[in-house]
Amino acid sequence: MDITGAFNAVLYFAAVIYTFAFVLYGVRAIRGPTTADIILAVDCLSFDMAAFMVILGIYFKSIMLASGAIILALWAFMLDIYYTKYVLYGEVEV
Amino acid sequence: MIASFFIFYITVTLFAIILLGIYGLVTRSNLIKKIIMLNIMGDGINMLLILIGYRFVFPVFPPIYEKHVTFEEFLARAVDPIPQAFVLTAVVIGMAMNILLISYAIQFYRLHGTVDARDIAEIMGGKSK
Amino acid sequence: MNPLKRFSPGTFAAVLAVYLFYTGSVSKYDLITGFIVALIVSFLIGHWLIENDLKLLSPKRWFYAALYGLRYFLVEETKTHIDVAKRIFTLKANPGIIRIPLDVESDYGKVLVANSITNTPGTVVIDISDDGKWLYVHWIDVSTLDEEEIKRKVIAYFEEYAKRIFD
Amino acid sequence: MQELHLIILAIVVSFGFVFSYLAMKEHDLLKALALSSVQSTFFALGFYILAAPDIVLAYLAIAVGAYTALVILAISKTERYEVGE
Amino acid sequence: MKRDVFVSISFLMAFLLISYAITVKDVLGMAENPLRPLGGFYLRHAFAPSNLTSHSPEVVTAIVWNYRGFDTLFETFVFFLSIMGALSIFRLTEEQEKEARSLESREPHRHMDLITRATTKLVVIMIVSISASIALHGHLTPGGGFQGGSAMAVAALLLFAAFSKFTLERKGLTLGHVITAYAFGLALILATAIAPVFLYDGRLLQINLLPGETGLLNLDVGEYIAVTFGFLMVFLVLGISEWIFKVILRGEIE
Repeated sequence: MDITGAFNAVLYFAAVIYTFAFVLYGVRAIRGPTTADIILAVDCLSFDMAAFMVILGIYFKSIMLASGAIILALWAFMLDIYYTKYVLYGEVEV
Repeated sequence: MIASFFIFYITVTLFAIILLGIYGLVTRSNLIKKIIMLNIMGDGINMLLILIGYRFVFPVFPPIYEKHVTFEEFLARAVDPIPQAFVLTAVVIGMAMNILLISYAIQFYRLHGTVDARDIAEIMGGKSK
Repeated sequence: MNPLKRFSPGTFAAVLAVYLFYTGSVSKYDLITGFIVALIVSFLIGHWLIENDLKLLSPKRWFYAALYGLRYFLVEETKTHIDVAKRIFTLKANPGIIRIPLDVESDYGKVLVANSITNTPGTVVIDISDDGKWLYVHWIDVSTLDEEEIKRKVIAYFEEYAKRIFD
Repeated sequence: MQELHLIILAIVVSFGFVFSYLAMKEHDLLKALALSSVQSTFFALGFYILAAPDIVLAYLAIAVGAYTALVILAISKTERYEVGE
Repeated sequence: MKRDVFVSISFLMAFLLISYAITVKDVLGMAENPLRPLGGFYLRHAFAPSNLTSHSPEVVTAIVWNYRGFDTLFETFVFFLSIMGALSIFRLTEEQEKEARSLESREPHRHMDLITRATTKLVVIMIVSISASIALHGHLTPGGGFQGGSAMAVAALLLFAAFSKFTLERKGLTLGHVITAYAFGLALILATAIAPVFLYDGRLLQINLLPGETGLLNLDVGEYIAVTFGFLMVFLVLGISEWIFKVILRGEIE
């Protein structure tokens, strides 16, 4: 079997699975009864998005486009910390 | 054929997002909410500008010259760099505008205890509806 | 504080490594700019990230870290995944929050233990006490309340390795 | 091949529309901010598909990072709930 | 109520009109998207071997700082003005500042727990070196001064949230130092913009007279410093607690 074809098939499969995961996280983000649920959904969505970006980068054979993924994974961390601090203390900085 | 359908779908949805942003900006009365909607509108506009500069060819290149492609191929496949430069400026200016608007809102809340546009109209002597 | 005392070779190496990794190329320009950036960062906040650089040089710690990684990702993850998958199908769960004493001294050791616990399915670290001596863990199956037993079941071998790697 | 880009872009834009509508309807500002940051994340993917890595870097840092922090700060200093009609 | 109906109907009309214009008339020219002539010019000349070159394979940075350099220069000043506006809104007189300091000393340090702090240290180091990489490689790979600066600002925000503001102020990140660093960044940009006039008898911002890629690199680094410390300044001022401001401003209102 052609190795490139098999590789492409795996990539397609992964992309479809990730799109499905977006939908599931999206449902949680829409329905989530508390704000914490929404934030958790946003967090997971961001990390999934980062992985999806890397997959697309492999598919387009362009390493330049993969730099955004690392950044996105780091920024989601910051979003969580800010939300947590707001819930814990009511005041973000200080 | 199917490609042109998707192009039209994307463009129309982007316009819908822009109009939604304007609608929220007009009808919501909380100032912070207005700022959020303003940003959504700005995002839609930025995306539309980038889409106008996009090329519908398959291996599409970002406007960065890499050594392993020939110059002719690069010219044939790279997207238009001008909208990207515009949008880069717009994103940063948008953030500067956000800083200014949010500091206005916070200071107004400190002085008068409200960020609701209707209450602001009353405080400033106008008539609220 | 004496600026020379602040300098930390460990931070220098870490910053240079991340810089080159992100850039994705090793040319003369990259090496020079990366060197300058790493120098600035490690002089400004070097002592703050890594307190004792000598620990980085010990090969025993690196060996244990590699061993821990292998054992954790190959053995423990598989075991707990199978366990939780079984619980999903049989609907047997007895969730609750427990308190676990910690013996590790260093901060990074505590972080390693806490993150290892959170990463295995079924257990989530909720809080750590202010002095860093107690972990509060949500556990899917509170089968026992005995402290030793809990420690053996939840922490397993994480703490021994954390002590060997970081203390 | 070309269609794949456009399909992903269509999905991204649809998600963006849905989440911006929800953000408009939400009265809890913190939830609205979280929903609008979902929209920002999807738009970042959209910029990425549109071959604009420069914009992706700037947009991610600003729209997901700094802007969110700034608005959370503003919410913590003012009111969390929007007064209804 | 009546107003809402009017607004909704007018928006629906606008939407239908735009949809008609796009789908039937194709006003944006999306159906087949050729490269526009000006874009082609920039693509062709940004890294050409002969004249009109800006020595940069990254065409966006070349446009932003070289072909449309004045635009970006004034954009930097717009950014500067907005930050100065925010600072002047939150300004305090000298006595008020002293009062704020004394009130702040009584406030608890709300830092987060041990795990978050230790993780934040690692993440911050990563963000700092990545942002430096983005900024210094602005003219070779995607990135540039703005991107790196905003990334670095996010690192500072993380530090603010995980540790407390007072911890950083004790370590020397006070408002005075931050303003000094911001001024340094702006000075670097201005010096690079003016340098060709004195050194090579050129025009203002004619940075391709400078040897190699020095001009682009300098502008990127200056922008990096300026954007980082500009954001940081705003967040340092916004970080003062709300009750302190209420105590201080009460005297002013009454």
